[in-house]
Amino acid sequence: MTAAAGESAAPPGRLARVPWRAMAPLLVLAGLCLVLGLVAPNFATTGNFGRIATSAAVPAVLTIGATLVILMGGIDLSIEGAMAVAAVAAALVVVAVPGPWGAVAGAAAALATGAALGATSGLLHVGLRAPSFMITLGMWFIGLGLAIWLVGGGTVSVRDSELRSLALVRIGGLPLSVWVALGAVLLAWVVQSRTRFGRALYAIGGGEDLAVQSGVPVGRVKIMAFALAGLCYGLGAVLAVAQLGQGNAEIGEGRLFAAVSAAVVGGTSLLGGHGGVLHSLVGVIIVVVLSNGMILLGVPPYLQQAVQGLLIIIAVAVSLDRRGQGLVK
Amino acid sequence: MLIGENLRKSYGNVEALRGVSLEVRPGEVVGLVGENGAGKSTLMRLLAGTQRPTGGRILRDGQPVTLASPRDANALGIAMVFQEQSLIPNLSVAENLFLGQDRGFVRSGLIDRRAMREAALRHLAKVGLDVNPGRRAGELSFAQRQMVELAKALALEDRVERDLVILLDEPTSVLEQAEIDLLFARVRALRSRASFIFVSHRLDEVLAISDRVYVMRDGAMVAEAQASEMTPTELHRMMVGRGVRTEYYLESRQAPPREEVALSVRGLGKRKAFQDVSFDLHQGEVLGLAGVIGSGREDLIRILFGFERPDAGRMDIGGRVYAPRSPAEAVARGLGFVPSERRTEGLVMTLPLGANITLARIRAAMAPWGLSRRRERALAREWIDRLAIRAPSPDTPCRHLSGGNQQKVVLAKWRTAGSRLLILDHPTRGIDVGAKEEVFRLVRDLSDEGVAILLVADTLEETIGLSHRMLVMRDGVVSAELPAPAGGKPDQVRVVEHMV
Amino acid sequence: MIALPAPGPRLRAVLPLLVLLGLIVALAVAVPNLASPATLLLLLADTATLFVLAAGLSFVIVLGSIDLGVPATASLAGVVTALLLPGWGTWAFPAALGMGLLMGTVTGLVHVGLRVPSFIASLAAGGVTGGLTLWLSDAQAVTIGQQDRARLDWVAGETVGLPHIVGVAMAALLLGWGLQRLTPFGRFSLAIGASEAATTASGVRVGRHKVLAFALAGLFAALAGIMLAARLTSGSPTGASQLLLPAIAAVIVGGTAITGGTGGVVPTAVGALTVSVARLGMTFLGVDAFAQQILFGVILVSAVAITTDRASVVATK
Amino acid sequence: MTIWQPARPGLLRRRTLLQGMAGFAALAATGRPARAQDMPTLVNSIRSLSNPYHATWNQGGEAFAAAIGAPYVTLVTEGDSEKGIADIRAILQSTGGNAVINVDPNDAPDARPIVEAAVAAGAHVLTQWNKPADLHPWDFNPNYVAHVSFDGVEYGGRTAQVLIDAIGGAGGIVALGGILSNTAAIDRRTGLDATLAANPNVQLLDFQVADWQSGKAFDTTSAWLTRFGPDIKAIWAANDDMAIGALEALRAEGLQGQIPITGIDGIQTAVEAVRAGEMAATVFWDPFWQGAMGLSIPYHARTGTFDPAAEPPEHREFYGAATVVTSENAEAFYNEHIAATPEMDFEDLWGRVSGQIRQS
Repeated sequence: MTAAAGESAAPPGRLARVPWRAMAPLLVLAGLCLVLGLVAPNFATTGNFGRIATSAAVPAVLTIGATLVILMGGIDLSIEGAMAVAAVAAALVVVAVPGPWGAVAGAAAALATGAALGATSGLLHVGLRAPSFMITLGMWFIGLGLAIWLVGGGTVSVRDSELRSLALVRIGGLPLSVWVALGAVLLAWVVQSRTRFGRALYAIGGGEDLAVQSGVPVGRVKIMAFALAGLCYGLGAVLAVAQLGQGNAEIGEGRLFAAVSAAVVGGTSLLGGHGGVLHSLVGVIIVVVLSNGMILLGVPPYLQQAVQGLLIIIAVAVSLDRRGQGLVK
Repeated sequence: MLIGENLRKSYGNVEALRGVSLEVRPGEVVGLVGENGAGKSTLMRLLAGTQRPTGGRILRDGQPVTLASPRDANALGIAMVFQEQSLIPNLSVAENLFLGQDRGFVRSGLIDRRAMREAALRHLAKVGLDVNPGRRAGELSFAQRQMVELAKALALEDRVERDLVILLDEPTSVLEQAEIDLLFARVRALRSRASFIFVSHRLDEVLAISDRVYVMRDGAMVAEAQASEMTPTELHRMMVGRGVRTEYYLESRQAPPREEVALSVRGLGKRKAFQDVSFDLHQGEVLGLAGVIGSGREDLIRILFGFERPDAGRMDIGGRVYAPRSPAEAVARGLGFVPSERRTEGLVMTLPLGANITLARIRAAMAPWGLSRRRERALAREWIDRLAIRAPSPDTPCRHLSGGNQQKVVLAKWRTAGSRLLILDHPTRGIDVGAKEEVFRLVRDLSDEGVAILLVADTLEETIGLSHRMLVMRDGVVSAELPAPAGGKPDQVRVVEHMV
Repeated sequence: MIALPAPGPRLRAVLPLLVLLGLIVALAVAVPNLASPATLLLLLADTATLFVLAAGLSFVIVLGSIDLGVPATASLAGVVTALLLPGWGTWAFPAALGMGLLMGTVTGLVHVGLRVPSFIASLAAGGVTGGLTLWLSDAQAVTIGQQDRARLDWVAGETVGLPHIVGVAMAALLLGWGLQRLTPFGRFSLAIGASEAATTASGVRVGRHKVLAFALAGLFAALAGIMLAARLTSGSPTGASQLLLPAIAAVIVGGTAITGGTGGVVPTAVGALTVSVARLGMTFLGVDAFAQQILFGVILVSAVAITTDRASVVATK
Repeated sequence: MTIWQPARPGLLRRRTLLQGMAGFAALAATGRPARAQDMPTLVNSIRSLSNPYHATWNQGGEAFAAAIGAPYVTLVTEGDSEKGIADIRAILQSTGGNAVINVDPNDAPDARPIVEAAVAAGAHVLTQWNKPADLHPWDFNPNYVAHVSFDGVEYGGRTAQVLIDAIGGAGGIVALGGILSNTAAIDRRTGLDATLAANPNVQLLDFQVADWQSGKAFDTTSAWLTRFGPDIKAIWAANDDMAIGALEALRAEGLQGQIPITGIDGIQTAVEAVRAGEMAATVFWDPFWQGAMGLSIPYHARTGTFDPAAEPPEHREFYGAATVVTSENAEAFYNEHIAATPEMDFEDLWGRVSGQIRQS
C-alpha cells in the first residue's frame, strides 16, 4: 500500500496541516456525546461517565491486544477463547490458594495462560507460515474447549476473594479496574511508540519485505506481538472475573467482534501500519457510549443491533484514507 | 577498496551478467553506464547483497566476501540507494534512517527520541536536506525521499570503521537541476569518507561527477576509461557498439503507416506529471515515446489506458470522444496494454496459459453451454504454435514460463481480444535476446495488420529501431517530434539532446 | 529461491478428499454398525444446510474477500419464509431468496462502493440484517402451521428413502459448479482472487463481479435459511447464527485458500462433509464433550497448515 | 521470490507430523466406545456445558447412569439446532435405537424432528422445556414418554410478586430478558407482565435484553442507574446469570442488598446471594433432578415398570415442581441442596409432578 504519488504539498495554513483523516473518529465521538448529552436524560453526569468508564475497562484491554496484531496487518480471532481459559485459570487458582496471595496468584495465572495461548498462535502463524485469520480461529476453539474442560463446564465463584477489590475499591470515583485499564493503555502506548518492538510492528504493517531486508527480526516480533496480545486478553479476563465475581467459559462470549470493530471504528486500519492503541481506545469509547446512550434513550433491543452495524460502516467509511488505498480485499 | 571478479548472474536461461569485473578505489567516484538490460542494475544488486551471484566473487579490502543480504553488505560498509522507494511510508524519516539499526538509541528499554532526532538531523545535514525528521516518509516528495535514502546509506559511517562504498542507482532521474547540483556537491564533499558507484542514463552527468567510467553492454563489461578523456557521444557509441543494427529491428519490414487516425490526443495534461501533450496515432503506425525516467511518458500511457483520469485535454477514437474511467472502458474501445510489471499486472501467474490468453475476451472461450476448456486449450495451442511459445502444455501455470514466453502470452491475450491499439510499456524488459527478436517480429506483424502501437521502449536504440515516428519528452513536455522512417533513422545522440 | 518442497498442486487438490475418506473409513472401523447406506444418507442430510451456506461463502472467499453476514441473511430468509407461507403460498420461497439476494448485493455495494474492507462491511451488514430479522419476526420463532407444512415437502420430505434436502444440496452444488466453471464470472473470480491487478489491467470489470459474488453468497445463504426453516418447520431470528464458523471451516478444510485464487463449491462440499464427519465422529466415538471443541480447533489448524500454498507466499499476514 | 528463507528441512517433517496427528486425533479420542449390549445407552442432549445450569444437569445424568450401570453420553448443541438433531440421529444410529434420550431442545421447533427420529428408531425419549404446542407424547405412544417443563409464566410471575411484596407494592421495576426468541424467555416475560398487570401502581420502567449473559446484564444495569437512579426499586432478571451481573453492577456502586433482585435457575452463586440477602429470590428447578429423572422416567417406561399409554395426561405433560428460594427458606435449602450432594430417589418417578401443562 504505497502512499499516493507526489501529494506532498499540503495546502497552506496551520489548520490544513492537522490530519483530518486521523481526527475523524474523535469527531464522531464528540458528535455522539454532544447529541446524547442533549437528547438522553442525565447522560452528561459524572455518575454516568464513571459507569461508561467501568463498562469500557474490559473491552479497552482486549482491544489493545487486538490492535497489536492488527497493526502488523494480521488479525486475532482467539480473543474469546484466550479470555475464557484465562478466566477459568484465574478463578481456579484464587480458590486453591488461601489468603490474600490467592488473588495475586490468580491474576498471574490468567496473564500467563493468556500469554501462552497467544505465543502458540504466533509460533504456529510464523512456523507454518499460515494466515493469522485461520490459526487464531483454531485457537479460539482450543481455548474455549480448554476452559470448559478445566471446570467441567461449571462456574468457579470468587465472590469474597481480594481479587474483587479490582472492581469494588474505588479511587477518585472510579473502580481500580478502570485505572488498571488506563495503565495498560498507557503502557501499550509507550511500547507501541517508544520501543524497538513497537516500531517494528508499524514497519511490518507498512512494508514487511522492506523490514526483512533492513534486518528487522520479523519472525520474533510477530510471536512477541501475539504473546503480548494474549497477555492483554489474560488481563481482560482478570478484570472481568473481578467484576462479575465468577469465572466460567462463557465470560468471553460476544467480545471478539466488539473488540475488532472498536479498533477499526477508532481508525486502526485492518491493512496494518496505521492507527494505534490510542485510536482503538477512542473506538472502544465510541462503542460503549453508543450502547449506553441507546439504553438511556430506551431504543428497542433489536434496533440496537442494526444501529451498531450502521455506525461501524459510517465510522470506517469516514476515516478510510482512500487516497493511499491499494486494493481493498 | 571494492573489487568484483568475473561476476556472473542468470535468471533461468536469461544470462544477465556474463563474467563482469570492476574495481572501486577508496575516495573514488566510478561511473557505470549502459543501455537498459545491459546488466547495470543486476551488478548493483549483487554488490548490495539483495541478490547472490551464480559465479565469480566479490572482494572487500582484499578479502573475498559473500553478501547474503543487504545487512551483510551494510556490515561491510556497502550501501545502496535504491531507484524505487525503499522507505516505509508510514514510518517517520528518522525511523526509516535507522530501521533495523536503532539498538544504539535505546535508553532503559525505551527509544531516546531526542537522541534519534539529533542523529537524524546530523545525517540529513550531510545531504543538505532540512526536513523535520518526525514527518512520515510517505508525505515527502520523490526528491526528498531520494535524499533521505542517500542519508541512510551515509549513516553507515557511524557503525563501520572502514571507508564506505555507496551505490547510487539512477539517483538524478527524479531530481530537478538544482537538486542534482546539490547531490553532486555532497558526493564530492564526501569523497574523503566514501567511494561511490554512480549509475545514470544522463551521460553528461556521469562524466561530470566520475573519475573513471565503466561501460556495459548485453551483460558484459565492454570498456573502462578515465572520465576526463571521454565525451558523451563516444560513451554512447561504446554503449551501443557498432552503430544501430538495422536488421536487428527488422527495419526492412517497416512499412509506412496507414492514413486513418486510430487515436487523436489534444492538449492532454495531468498535474505534476505532464502538460499539453498532443499527437495523432495512425493505424499500423509505431509511435515511440522517448524520454528518461520522470519525463512523464509512464504517466501518459497509464492515463491513455484509463488507470487514472487526466486534468485537461481531449481524446478521440474513430471520431468518438474517448475518456476512459477504467481499463475496462479502454479495452471496450479496442485498446490493449502490455505492462512493464509483467508478473503483477501482465498475467495471473497461478492460472494456466489458456486462461490468461482469454482473460481480455472471455467470449473467445465460450461455447453455447458455457466456458469450454477444450476451446480454450485449442486457442492456446494455436498461439503456442504461431508465437513459438516454449511451454510444456497449454495448462502450465504462467509462473513456470520464462520471461520471454510470458511476454508472448500477454501479446497473445491482446491479439485474441482483437485490440486495434496496443500500448507496449518496456516490452523487452527482463527477457533474453532471442525472445526480444521475436517480440520485434510481433510488433512488425501487428503493424502490418493495421494495429496502432504506442511504444515505451527500454533503450533509445530500440525506440528508434522500431518506431515510424518518435515523440521525445522531457520533464513532462513534448520536446520534439522526430520522424524515423525506414532508412532515415535519426542519430541517437541528436535524440538524446532533446531528452536530457 | 529455495522452493520449500511443498506438496505439488495436484496432490494438494486431492489431499482434502483423502483426509475425508480417511476419516470415514476410520469411523466405519471404530463403530461397525455405522457403515450402512442409511448412515451415509443421514450424514448427507445433516451436512446439506451447512454445505449450501459454505458454498455461498466460497464465492466470496475465492475472490479474496470474506462475508461474515451470511448467517444473518440465512435467518432472515427462514423468518420471511415462515411469515409469507400462509399468505403467499409457494411464492414465499422466491421472496425469501430475493431478500437474500438483496442483502448480499447491499453488502457487496458497501464493500466495493465505499471501499470498506469486506471483513467490516459484512460484519456491519450482518448487524443490520439481524436487526431487520428481529423486527420482522417480532423477536420470536415463527412456526409454520400444519396446513402449510405440505408446501415444505420439496425440502423436508423423502421419496423412496432419499431425503429431498440432499437433492436440494446437490442442485445447489451443480448450480455453484456451473457458475464457477462455465461462466465468465467464475473464471474472473479465480483471476481476481489470484491477482486483482492483472485482472483489472486485462479490462475486467472487477467491481461488478465482486458485487455479484456477494449477491450469490446472499442467495445461497437464503436457500440455506429456507432449508433450516423447513427442517425445523419454523423460522427463528437466530436460527443460523451458530453456522458461521463451521461454514468458514468447511470452505478452508475443503482446500479453498482464505486468500482466494483457488477452490470453489466442489472443494467446499468435501470440506463440509469433513466438518460433519469430524463432529459426528466425535459424537459416535463418545469423545468427551469437553474435548470436542479442542479437537475441532486442532483439526482446523492442521487443515490450514496443509492447504496453505507456501511456495509462492512471501509474507503471510 | 521467497525472501523469508525457511529452508529448514524440519518444517517438512513437522507438516507430515501435523497431518498424522489430525487423522489419529479423531480416532484415538479419549471417549468410551459404545458397547452394544442389552442395557440402553442413556443420552442427555443439552445446550452447552459452559453454563453452570446445564453442567449440573449433566452431573444428574451421570449419577443416574452410574446408579444403574448404563453407558452414558452427553450431547451438546452449542446453540446450533442442526447439530442438536444430527447428533441425536447419530446416537440412534450407533446404538441401533437401544437408547433413552432426555433432551432440552435448542429451540421449540427442534423437538418435532427429534421425537420423530427417536420413535422411528424405537428409542424412548423425554423432552424438557421447549416443544411445539401441537406435539404431544400421547400421539407417539409408548416411545415419546413425557414432556416436562416448568411453568415459566408461573415462576416469572411469582418472582415478580416477590419483588413487588419486597418493595411494598409500589415503585419502578426494571427487567432483564433472555435471548429474545427463546421460548423460556418469552414465557417468563409473559409471567412478569401478568403480575405487573395485577399491580397497577408498580410500573415497568424499562425492559432490555442481556442474552442470558452476566457481562451484558452488568453494563445494562449500570446504564439504568444513570437513567433512573433512585427510581429503580427492584430488578427482575429472567435467569440467575443476568441477576448476578445486575447484582455486581449494584455492588460496584455499593448498592448491593438495597435493591431487591430476582433470578431464575437456582445456581449456587444465586442461592448464596439470597442467603446473604443480596438477592430477593431465585427459582430452583433442580437441574440435577432434571438430568437424572429426565432419564429415569423414560428408562422405567422402557423396562416396563409402567406403560406410558396408561398414564394420566398430567404424567405425560407436566410442570415439574420448582422451589422458590427466598430469604426464609434459603438457609434450609442451601444445606439440603448445595452443601450436601442431594441423594435422589430415582424410583420416585412422579414425586415432582405439579399440574398438567396448560394447553395454549
